[in-house]
Amino acid sequence: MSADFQLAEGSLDALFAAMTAAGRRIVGPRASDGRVEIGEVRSAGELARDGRHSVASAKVAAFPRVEKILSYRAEGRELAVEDPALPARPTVLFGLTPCEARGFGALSAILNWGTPDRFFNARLEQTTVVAIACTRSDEACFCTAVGGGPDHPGGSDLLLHPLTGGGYEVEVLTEKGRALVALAADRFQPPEGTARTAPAQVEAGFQMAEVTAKLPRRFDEPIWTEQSLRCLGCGACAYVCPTCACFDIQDEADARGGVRLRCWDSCAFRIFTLHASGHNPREKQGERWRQRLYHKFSYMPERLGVLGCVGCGKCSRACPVDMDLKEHLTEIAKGS
Amino acid sequence: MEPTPTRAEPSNGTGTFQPKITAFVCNWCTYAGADLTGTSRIKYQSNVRVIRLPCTGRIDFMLLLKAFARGSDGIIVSGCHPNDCHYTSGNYHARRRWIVFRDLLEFTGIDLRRVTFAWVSAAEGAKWAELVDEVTNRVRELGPYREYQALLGAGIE
Amino acid sequence: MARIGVFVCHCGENIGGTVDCAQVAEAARSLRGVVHAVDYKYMCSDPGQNLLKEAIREKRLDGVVVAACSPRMHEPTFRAAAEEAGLNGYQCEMANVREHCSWVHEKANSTTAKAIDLVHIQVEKVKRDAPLHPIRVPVSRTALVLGGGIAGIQAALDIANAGNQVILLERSPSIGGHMSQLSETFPTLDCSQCILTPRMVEVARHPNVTLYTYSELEKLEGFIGNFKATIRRRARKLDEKICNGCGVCTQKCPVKKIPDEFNEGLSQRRAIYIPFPQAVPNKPVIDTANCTFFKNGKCRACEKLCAAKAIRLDQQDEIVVREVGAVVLATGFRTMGLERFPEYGYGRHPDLIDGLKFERLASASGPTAGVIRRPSDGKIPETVVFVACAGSRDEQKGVSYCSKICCMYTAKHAMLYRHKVHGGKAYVFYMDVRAAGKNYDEFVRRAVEEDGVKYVRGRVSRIYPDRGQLVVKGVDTLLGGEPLEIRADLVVLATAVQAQQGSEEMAQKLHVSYDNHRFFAEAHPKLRPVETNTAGIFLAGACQAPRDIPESVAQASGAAAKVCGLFSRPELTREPVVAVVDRQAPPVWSSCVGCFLCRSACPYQAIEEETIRTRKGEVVKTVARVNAGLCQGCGTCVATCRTKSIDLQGFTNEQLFAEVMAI
Amino acid sequence: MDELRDKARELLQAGTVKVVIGHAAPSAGRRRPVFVRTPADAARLVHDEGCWHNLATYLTRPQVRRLGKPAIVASPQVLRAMLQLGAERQLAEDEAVALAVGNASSIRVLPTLSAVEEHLATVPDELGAAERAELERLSALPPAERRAFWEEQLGRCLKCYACRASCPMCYCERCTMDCNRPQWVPVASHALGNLEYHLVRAMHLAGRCVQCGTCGKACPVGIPVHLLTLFAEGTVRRHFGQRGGASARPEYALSTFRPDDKETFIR
Repeated sequence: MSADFQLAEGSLDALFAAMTAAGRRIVGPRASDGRVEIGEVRSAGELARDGRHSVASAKVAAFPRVEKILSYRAEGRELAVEDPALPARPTVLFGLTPCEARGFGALSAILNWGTPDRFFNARLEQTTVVAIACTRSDEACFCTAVGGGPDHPGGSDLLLHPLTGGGYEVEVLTEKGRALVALAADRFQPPEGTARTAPAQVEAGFQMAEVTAKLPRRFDEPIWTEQSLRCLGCGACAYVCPTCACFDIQDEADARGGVRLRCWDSCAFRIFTLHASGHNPREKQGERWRQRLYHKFSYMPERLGVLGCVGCGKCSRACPVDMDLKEHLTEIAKGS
Repeated sequence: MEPTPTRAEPSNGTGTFQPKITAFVCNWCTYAGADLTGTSRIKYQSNVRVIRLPCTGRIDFMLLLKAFARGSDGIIVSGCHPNDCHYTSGNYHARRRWIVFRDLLEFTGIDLRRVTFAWVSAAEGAKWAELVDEVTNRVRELGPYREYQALLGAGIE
Repeated sequence: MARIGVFVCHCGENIGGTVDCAQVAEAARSLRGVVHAVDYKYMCSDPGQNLLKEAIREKRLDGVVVAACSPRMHEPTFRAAAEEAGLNGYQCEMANVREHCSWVHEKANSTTAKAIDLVHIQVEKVKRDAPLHPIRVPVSRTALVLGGGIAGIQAALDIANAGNQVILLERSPSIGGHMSQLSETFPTLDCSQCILTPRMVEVARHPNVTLYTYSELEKLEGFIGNFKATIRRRARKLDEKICNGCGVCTQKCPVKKIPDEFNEGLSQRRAIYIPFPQAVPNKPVIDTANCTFFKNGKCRACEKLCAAKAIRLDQQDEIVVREVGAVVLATGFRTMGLERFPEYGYGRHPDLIDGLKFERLASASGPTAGVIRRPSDGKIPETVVFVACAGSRDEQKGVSYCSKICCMYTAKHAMLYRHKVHGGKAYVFYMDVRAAGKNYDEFVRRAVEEDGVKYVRGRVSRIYPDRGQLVVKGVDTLLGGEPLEIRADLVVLATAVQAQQGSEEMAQKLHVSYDNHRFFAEAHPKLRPVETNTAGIFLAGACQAPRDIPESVAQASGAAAKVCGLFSRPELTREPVVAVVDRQAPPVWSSCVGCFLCRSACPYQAIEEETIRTRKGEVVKTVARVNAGLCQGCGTCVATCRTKSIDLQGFTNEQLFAEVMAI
Repeated sequence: MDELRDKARELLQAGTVKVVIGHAAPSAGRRRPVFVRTPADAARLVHDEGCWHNLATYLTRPQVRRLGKPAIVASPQVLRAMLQLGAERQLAEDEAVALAVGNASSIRVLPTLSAVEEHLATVPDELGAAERAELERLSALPPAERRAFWEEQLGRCLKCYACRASCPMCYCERCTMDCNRPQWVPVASHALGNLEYHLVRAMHLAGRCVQCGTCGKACPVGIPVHLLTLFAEGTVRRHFGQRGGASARPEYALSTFRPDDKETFIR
């Protein structure tokens, strides 16, 4: 929590200019007709900073919706396979919420489970995460219940703490962070100890320990069907989730050649587990909803030692039928 | 998907742009009409590639989208005149589908000058030749359908 | 991996002169799945076909593409050749590099490039060709002929004489139709009944013909070769087998004043009656609407008088269900009612009659024994006006077409009148005289030149009674539209020929389409004139359009020939290019959701319902099923199906997709 | 509101239905579909402007069907969806009870599709002013700008299929999007895949769309996808005088025709 630097409000633009000059692509939350999106921001002014929960997740920087993993071409009878060049564009994710920043940890854990994911890693390697501590939260937030918090440093390279009088105190957390500071060293002043704006109060609502403890024995209970009655089986929750990593491999080809793509996929879709035979191990929506929760709150902790959730509440906000994750987890924790 | 270029792009040697035209035609009228163009030795430009279907009623609008996705610069859809359908009403159903689809394409800003619908009967060999030449010339004027081809590969990191 | 063979035909210079066939073969060799590609002078020649066959055998090809002329030309040839070599014929495709390429483009690289693309397209298609087998549908060799007029009789006889069973269905108590009402027939003036009645008797006696008179079709289910006809045999109220047709009952019946349909109301009949002397069957029928017994339970005179004890007043309608393989529609026509002519006083005047009434007046078997007497007072008319095109070619009357027979029968009427009434004056008002047909124009000319019938070109604007006569007002357009007024004793309107009463319901019952005048529609106006768009249902006579006797008979024989062709084999085999609804393993069963929006898209009513059940018999869902017997393979349903559950064999989604991808 | 709850309570008490599909308000700003199965629970039901979901979507959902015969709180759009589902044989005549709300002054209980059709005869079926204005605005743009508009909008599409999932007419067990032999539409949410997806969706709803606009409201990234279906449905209404949700009889504009259908572009 100790501050390394102080950054004046007015210095942000200079910092942006410096980053751009250094060839960094700056991506962050920006307001766009009523919504907050994740996209390129050219100046600090474009940045959405208050109550800036973006609909979609910043994970796209390292785990894009669609990425090419190889291409091939028919040469006579043979196929010539080409590896795409690994992404090299350095990116700064600026102004993320701490929960989003934490998301990269879980995402990395699962994508690198077993074989390292060279595509993801290469993109993450090029990415610097600058988070800004939250001074507000909404009813979907529950970061505090999953080991995070409004000013949690996890996953960030730099963490900015808003000051009451404007500007930020800067925590440098990694080498990447240090490198970023170096780009505009003169703008980073020693901290003056000005008061920080109080971090948002995010009430947990439930004990995660309760959930993880109860899940294994509640597998066969009707609660999953009950909770998912209104679930439409779309993929909104998975696609906005900072930690959802499921993907599908698609070849787009014709007689002469094609490309192999990695595309997002969602366990909520009926066809996610549909076998060619017609058999579907998760035929019912309730089974798919249960899988989503178990994967995040039981399997990942068990196998990877990390929760598959950072409590950002994006899924709850994005859900067309208001499937509220915090509420559902609270219910699970309450049960026997 | 990035379109893989056809092996030998049609070229008249002059180096001018040779559009790729895909035609979806019914077997009983337009395909036969195009046969008649052949037997009458009427010449037309060689840019068109014909896909033969039993009836215009069989022409799934998806096929038109796929033709654009494959890099076609222009599309011809043709079958029997009203009342002449070999299957009595396939072309009537097709006509309704086209009315709706064409409107929708326009609404989404797809260039309608690149999609031509026509009735060409088995007796209209000359009309087929005129149709193909007219479409080929128009699309050559318009140039390659860059706007659509720009979609291919866009959105892939 | 596919094993495709490509054969590029030079067609002498036809293709070879413009397209570099060797280069096409060369390019084909580089296509994935192609294991063999050659070019040859004439692929359709015997050596050429042998080339194909040998390659299929030696290279174990599972698909061949012949790049040559149009498939509409030689597809059968090469498919047959492929079959001979043991390859399924439907795994042979043709790339049309002649009509669509070498004949329409100049010699150039671009032309060869196009030929290569056309080959590539077909290679991608043939890779996805499934072996198909002709569809076999069992045929029950019984024909149902609807309508006992001359067309129906002719069709029934032709079909029966070929050794097939026929059910001849007639709505009225006797067969014979309109032709039995006619006096003489044009252009020969031979007596209608003299030529018709032998046929009526022949068909009734025919061992292969079952005659159902006084009967109607309730419903028709099934499809070509396998229809199920439900027939209502209305109760004649007597036992046909016992009745000997003596006719005593018909003379003694107390109810006398019923207008006689056969004589167009010019005479009267009893409540129990035989329609006309030569009726077949020659058995009476009780008209329950007029019979005293059926009104108030009294009388029973006929029952008492019948020596044979054949009367069955308690007899009920009988429902018969018969399997039939084909149906011939021969339900005939009706003529426009006079009430449709306000300008002619709505035909309220007894001496303003239509052509059929005149036929009865002129007929030897008619109410006047063939003497022309006007209905009002029985006086022999001295002046008769015949009005052609009464209602025909008249949009106001909703009839845009020409009724075709009026010109001829009007000439005949005028002629008959002149023959029967010497010194009588006959005028014919006409718009055009349409006398195309063997000896037709000569016939009309005879009326004018030999029999002195006065032809006036012009429409009749008004007809009204005046002092015991009818005043006919018109103009003679040939005399510069000079107004004309004729005082006639009798006026005969050649009223328009219209579709039979209830033809719309009949069409719906049979799922055949009809035109906007309610005439049944043929499958193709030129090439399939006696077929409907419903397989196995054929057309004969005036139910399709106005027709005269020779045409009706010719068409009836044509329809009969179609039926006999259909019956010539125990099963009918059809092109397997039909739509199929996908079926999958449980728990999916089929991707069809059973919305049945495809149903109205099908021109052939080939979409049926199939209820899928588990082994235990529980209903899983109801999905669409395509009746291969009815499907003609247009594929409209395929393009309509949102779930892509229907596909068209020979033009599958995968094939068309791959073809486009090959361009 | 009370009337709605009373009616729901009665139906449940009488055992006429096993579940009432309606909306609940977990907090002031939020509305969510809810499945009331006990008379006591009826108190949770709310109905107001905020209830935008077309609840008819749930009538074809297996997990909801398993609950037994439903009553459904039904705005005119829900009622139209019910008729269209009836026309497409997905909902039987008396399979669901409609609690008609909205334009009707008081709640009307409609036990059959015929009753629904009768009721709807009195309810105008018009497009919202806002939607109409937006459609007109876009139609008036030069083609290039329209293209740019949709490229930008559809470029943001995640292919989460919330629009499809929330649509009462998208009940197909296998959507065209899920067909992979051939793979008609790319799975990927790249520019082409998104454009094709939304064109197909609009085409498949033309003549079936009940113009509820739920698809647009369901989109998490705020793409006005409903404009595409509204437009296609509008074309059908304009050209063929047929409309989705008009009756429970199958009268699908794109599998019927008139020989004199008018067009201006076929040469």
